[in-house]
Amino acid sequence: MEINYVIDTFFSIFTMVLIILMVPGFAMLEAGLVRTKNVTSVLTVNVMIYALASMSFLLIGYTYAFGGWDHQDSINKYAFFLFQMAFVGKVVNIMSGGVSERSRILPLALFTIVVGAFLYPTIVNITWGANFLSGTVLDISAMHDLAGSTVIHSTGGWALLAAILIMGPRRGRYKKSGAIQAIPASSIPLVTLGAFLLWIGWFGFNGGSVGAISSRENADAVALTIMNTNTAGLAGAITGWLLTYFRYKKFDITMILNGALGGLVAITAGPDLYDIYTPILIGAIGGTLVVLFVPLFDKLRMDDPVGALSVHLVNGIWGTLAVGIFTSDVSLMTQLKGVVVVGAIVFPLAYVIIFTINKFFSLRAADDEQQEGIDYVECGMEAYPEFKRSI
Amino acid sequence: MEINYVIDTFFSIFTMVLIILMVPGFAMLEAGLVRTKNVTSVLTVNVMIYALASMSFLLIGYTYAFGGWDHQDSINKYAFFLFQMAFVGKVVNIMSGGVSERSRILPLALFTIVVGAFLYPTIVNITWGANFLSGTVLDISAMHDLAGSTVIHSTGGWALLAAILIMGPRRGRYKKSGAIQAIPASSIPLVTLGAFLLWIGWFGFNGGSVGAISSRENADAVALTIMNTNTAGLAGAITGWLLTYFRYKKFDITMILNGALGGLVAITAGPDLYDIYTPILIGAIGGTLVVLFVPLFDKLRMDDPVGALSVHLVNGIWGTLAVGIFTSDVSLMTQLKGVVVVGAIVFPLAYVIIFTINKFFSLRAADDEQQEGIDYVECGMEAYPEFKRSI
Amino acid sequence: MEINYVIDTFFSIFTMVLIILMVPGFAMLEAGLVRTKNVTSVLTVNVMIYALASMSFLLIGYTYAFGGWDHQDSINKYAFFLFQMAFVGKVVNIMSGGVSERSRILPLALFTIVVGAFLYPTIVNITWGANFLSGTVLDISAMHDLAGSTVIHSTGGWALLAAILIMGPRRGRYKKSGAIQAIPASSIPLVTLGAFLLWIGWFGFNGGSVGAISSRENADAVALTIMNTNTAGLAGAITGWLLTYFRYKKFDITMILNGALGGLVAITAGPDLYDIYTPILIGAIGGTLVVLFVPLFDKLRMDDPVGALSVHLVNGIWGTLAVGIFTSDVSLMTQLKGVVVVGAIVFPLAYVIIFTINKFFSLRAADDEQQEGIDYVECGMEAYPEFKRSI
Amino acid sequence: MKKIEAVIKPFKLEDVKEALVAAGIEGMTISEVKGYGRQAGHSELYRGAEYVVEFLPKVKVEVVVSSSKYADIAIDAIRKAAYTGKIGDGKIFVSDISHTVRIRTGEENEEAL
Amino acid sequence: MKKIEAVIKPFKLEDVKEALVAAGIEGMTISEVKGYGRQAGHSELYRGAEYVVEFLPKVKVEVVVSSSKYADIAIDAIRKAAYTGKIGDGKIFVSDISHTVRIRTGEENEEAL
Amino acid sequence: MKKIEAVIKPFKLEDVKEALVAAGIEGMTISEVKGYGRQAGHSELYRGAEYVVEFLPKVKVEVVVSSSKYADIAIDAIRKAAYTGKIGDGKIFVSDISHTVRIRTGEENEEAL
Ligand SMILES: Nc1ncnc2c1ncn2[C@@H]1O[C@H](COP(=O)(O)OP(=O)(O)O)[C@@H](O)[C@H]1O
Ligand SMILES: Nc1ncnc2c1ncn2[C@@H]1O[C@H](COP(=O)(O)OP(=O)(O)O)[C@@H](O)[C@H]1O
Ligand SMILES: Nc1ncnc2c1ncn2[C@@H]1O[C@H](COP(=O)(O)OP(=O)(O)O)[C@@H](O)[C@H]1O
Repeated sequence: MEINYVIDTFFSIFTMVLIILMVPGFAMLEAGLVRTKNVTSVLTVNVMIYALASMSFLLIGYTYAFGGWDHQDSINKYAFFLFQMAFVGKVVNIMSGGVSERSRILPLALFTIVVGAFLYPTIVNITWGANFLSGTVLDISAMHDLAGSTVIHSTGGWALLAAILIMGPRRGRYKKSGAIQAIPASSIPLVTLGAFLLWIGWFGFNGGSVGAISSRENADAVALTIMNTNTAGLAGAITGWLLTYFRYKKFDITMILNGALGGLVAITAGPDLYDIYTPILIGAIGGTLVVLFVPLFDKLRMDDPVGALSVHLVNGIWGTLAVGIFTSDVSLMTQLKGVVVVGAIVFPLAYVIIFTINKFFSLRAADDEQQEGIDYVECGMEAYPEFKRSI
Repeated sequence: MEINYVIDTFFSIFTMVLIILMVPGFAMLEAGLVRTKNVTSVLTVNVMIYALASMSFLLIGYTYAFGGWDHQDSINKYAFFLFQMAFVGKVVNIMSGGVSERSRILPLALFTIVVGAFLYPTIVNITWGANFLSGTVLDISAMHDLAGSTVIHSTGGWALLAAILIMGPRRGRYKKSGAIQAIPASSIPLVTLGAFLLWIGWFGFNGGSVGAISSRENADAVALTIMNTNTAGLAGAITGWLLTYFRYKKFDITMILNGALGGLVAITAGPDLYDIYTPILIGAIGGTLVVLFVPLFDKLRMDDPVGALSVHLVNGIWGTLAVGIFTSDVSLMTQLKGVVVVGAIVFPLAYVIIFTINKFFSLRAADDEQQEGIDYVECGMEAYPEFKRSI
Repeated sequence: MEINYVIDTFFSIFTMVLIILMVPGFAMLEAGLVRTKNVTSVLTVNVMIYALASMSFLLIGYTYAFGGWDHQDSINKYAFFLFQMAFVGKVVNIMSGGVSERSRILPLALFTIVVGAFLYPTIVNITWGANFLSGTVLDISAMHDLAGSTVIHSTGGWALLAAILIMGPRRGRYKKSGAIQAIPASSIPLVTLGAFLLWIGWFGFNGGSVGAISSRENADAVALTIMNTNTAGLAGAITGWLLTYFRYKKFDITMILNGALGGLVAITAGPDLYDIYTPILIGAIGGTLVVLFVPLFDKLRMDDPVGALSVHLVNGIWGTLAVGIFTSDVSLMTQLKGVVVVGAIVFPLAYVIIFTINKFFSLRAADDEQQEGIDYVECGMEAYPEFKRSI
Repeated sequence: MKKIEAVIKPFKLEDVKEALVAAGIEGMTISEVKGYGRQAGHSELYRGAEYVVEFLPKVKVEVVVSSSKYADIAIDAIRKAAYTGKIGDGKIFVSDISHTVRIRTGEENEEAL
Repeated sequence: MKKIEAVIKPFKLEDVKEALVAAGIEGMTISEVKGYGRQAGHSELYRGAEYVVEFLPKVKVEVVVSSSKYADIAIDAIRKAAYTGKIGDGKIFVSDISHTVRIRTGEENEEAL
Repeated sequence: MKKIEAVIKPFKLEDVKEALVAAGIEGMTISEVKGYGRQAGHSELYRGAEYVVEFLPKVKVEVVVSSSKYADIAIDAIRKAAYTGKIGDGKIFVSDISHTVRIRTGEENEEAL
């Protein structure tokens, strides 16, 4: 009916706008987490990702993923596109955030184009889209992944894993003595602002992924989805807080916020399927995983300034499996298969792409460039050139 | 009808999202208003409040306030919950903001849980909810308080009043000589950003409190409500500006923004009832009250770093009474009774709770801890650890 | 039908809220672009503009522009007002941003009132409103300007041009030697945050200007409009990036963001009329114009700290003409006539008004006041009074 | 003339300033510095791990006075005002100034102070 | 060798630098400081109340020169460039440097400047 | 007693601190400064135009030691640790300190260090 078309198109636009709030969200989060000397370049990368990933998806990736522009007619096709487009940059954001402070911008731009035109659309194709694997043994379209615990978060996470393995840690992060050099965030207010913008964007991310709101069932599914999304974030924050607090008797806001984000990633696969209490457990485990994996990756000398591996890869996997564990309709094996197939496609592809880019365009900034700061070397612009009122 | 259910559920989600923007709003406002050495702890408190207050409300407070999950069926029950949940943290935010720079985090967390599970739900119960006072002489359900001038703002304000009386001022704020030490805001951009996020959130706060938009009358009520909400904010800002300007021949943005917030609180009880010009008067008086009460509380040695008493308590009362003054359907006595009953319940309860918490967990940070800064003592994390590009 | 009234009112409120996000958007963008010593005053001006422009429009300008409150009945009249009101401050923002760091606040406040009550309503009157020129040779109501490339952006731009001619450059910007002194932005994170808030606000700006969403055609028009708006922004950002990069081999985020804003202004006249690829061209030209005109205005010694002339005036004109060039239904002459008539009205009027204000209230801050910083002189308040944790 | 440089705990600045003014010192220049010394750096927390910050925030107060007598007065005032008794209270260093000029008037040496 | 420390008004930094360069001084080090002196602190506004900021922003310029002759030249250049005639223009302090090293080359004393 | 002031490249701070500690120096005070010298300022980009930043970020390390012997040790440690061989490595300036006080204990001179 026309009215459903209208309301669902409106709803799609509304949720798209919320997701776009994640663009400044990621930008502020990452700008806050890096050192002052890398803030401008991190912001530049974030702007560039939005521009290039979206444009590549518009020109190439979208039709590849969905097989054309006219594959549905319940809402306006451009509203549908916009909602899908809002996701694509996130995949690159996850990867770029985790290699902050040591990556050069142009090679990142090349990678962004490849992800927007090809890598991410491939995964969308076989999960939510046209599905060229349909009928083959690799068909994973039965996996329940409402808003992308696997399709988006693990995909970004696998790409990041490949990038970290190729690029190595930031200069000076792991000392010869074996000691780990803490590199504290330059601005906690920006980190907090960014995390909340992401949290709010998540309401659109997951709520909009229900796809429609114009029937009573849809409206119920949307409300339940947003409810559960929020609850998992709350639980992740509380777990991140308690675990750090009991260990150090101090409050570590970076772990509280990362715990919340971990919970949000974990719920993303199936917020529409749980009752309202299960997300507390899923989010709490999500927060716990973040607290455990952040130091673990450090022990493995895998340097991830923003904790993206723990938040997105680990919890993307956990969240997808959780659907198999906590719901009766979806089997754990189906979910596991989805996780594995996506990983088996993304990780090697990303590895080859990043390796090649790094070879020819040197993604990793040299040690002395890192020492000077990427801002100076790549942007010639300081984030805060003056500080007292008067010079 | 199904379509009304759908539209009203959608509308409720939309307004809920706007209110959640107030979470970063309060966080940025308060982080900007305190000194650099307390910024991380203020942000941590804001994150913690959202997590704990919401979780307590979900697990305990909500059913206590409304008598169960199924007390209405015009919109989805989780959408209804989410909208209500979005309010609860605000009550604690009002209190925590006013005792910034001298409070320890764990005791604040305990207080947050009590407010989310018990104190705020009690007030909601007797006003918008199940109403256990129904039929008694204390029944105040006739009070018109659309979006919580009393239920939220005064409630938070009374709790703050109790906290300030118990905790005393920040170290060094009132000198033995009688002089008052100004303690300027560390970041005016964050203050401004926070205030505007609050302002925008208010559209959802008040607009959503109409409860429905799916009929012509509802749509009209929502539009009028948002119109009047905005107008009162404008008038409060202008009054805050003019009054400070005429006195000092300078522009004091902190008073302009506090004036706007005062106007917004003042309109919150009855934006749906006024014509479009009355809010100018109500907001202007709201702004004036802020300009008068901020120094007055200082004279009384009641130290309130963010002006929350003037903005929320004084204007919460004023706004509630204004409905009785400016509308013919609602009597001033009914409104006054509501104000008094809520105050008579919240203030003593909050006093006892905070007193007990302070006794056993020492809510007030010791003088030397305040000197070091709460960030160092409680979080071990500086908000801006470096400042020039290079160290 | 009632349901259309409801949905369109809801939609209008939704888009209005997005536009209000541009208030903190402009505030953060401009606060980030000026030097630390002028940040507080720039923020004060932004708050004041929202308050005064909106209030003037409410009390005087709106009825002048539209001939009364009851000129339409497809949506609630206050929702209609709010959407229109959300625009008015933007016109002044454009002008005030371009004269930052050298203007005094009170004269700006006077100008704001004149714009909100009279200047902007005049332009709305003859384009979207009551049209007192109807039937005369100057009638430009045939111009297609969906969301204000001319009505808002050029109008603000013409006013800025007048202001810059009258006030001259910032002290020390153009040296006697002929050299141009770069005056770098004080905070790149604020610039980025502000630009993204503007971008997101633009979805409401343009999408809401379609005026309705409740029929299939309207929903399609809205989705296409937002799609094209975003695409032009993407293209502008990419062009801004490439052109600067090829010249300097560095990434200049200020030009990337200004390019995006240029693209967004350029698309604003006709996003509902193009196919989905034309906006790439329009936005790319928009970004190019920004890259060309920013240094050009500097050569002409027209000092514009935020690049508003290039973004708003040049691209406002370009965008309006583009509708004539790229669509067959709208003639280039009609568009050109619109551009010329609006310029011919706004520029002289603004010139006279600003000249008079400058004469009697001295809009331009004296050189030594600029040296001290407007914050100290006008606000007596530093934006960041302390910087390290401890003083 | 003598220059007294005192590195003190930041929150003692106000007290030190008042003590100097009470002792008749009419001018001083301060700057924010970081100090390394016996006062062990404190441990901070970041992303679930502790680390030690070795350079602690301090304030340096510089006062130029006309004579050894005034130097002793200033040293005494600073010592009393900056004292907490805990490690890290800071140090006072004294050196010679051979020449002083007040920019505004061109006055030199004692008269410039 | 002589060290000249000048505490000046921040917005005079550019002029002072140019004057020093014009006088043949090839290097200097600057820092942001706050000053207390006869120039009364200015009153600021915060939340509807005025208060006095006693420490005013200043810039300290440090120049090491090889001889008294150069010191006089530098003092003269700074004095002229930093002068506005209003209270708070600042002070110049001169002291002795016994030894100088250029880290890059190991050159010492006069040659290191 | 001797005061050693070294203006170094900021990213060399960690190395210099470790070298000083290894040489037995137990205390130091650092501050953020900007330097002007032979190292040409670098060109930055802003709104589509290049410009030159003349003052480059540096760190000043101040160490007071009890004797010339220790001064030589400190100078040597700093020189080695701060050396990159590129222009702008910085300078070391040495001057005399006539008197030192530890605020906490009142100890003076050598004992205060
Ligand atoms: N040899 C030194 N040279 C320069 N500054 C020093 C020296 N020793 C200590 N300081 C400064 O004095 C501060 C306090 O010294 P510290 O050894 O921590 O404690 P105490 O003052 O109690 O002896 C240090 O943080 C540092 O700034
Ligand atoms: N005795 C002093 N020791 C160190 N610095 C001083 C002293 N007196 C003044 N200053 C510095 O010089 C600045 C200017 O001094 P002030 O007395 O205000 O004005 P004037 O330079 O016109 O005499 C002060 O802000 C302070 O930084
Ligand atoms: N005459 C001087 N007085 C004070 N500081 C100086 C002087 N000359 C140089 N400096 C400081 O030393 C730094 C390095 O000097 P520079 O001439 O650039 O290179 P180099 O150390 O290789 O000679 C400068 O940035 C400045 O901070």
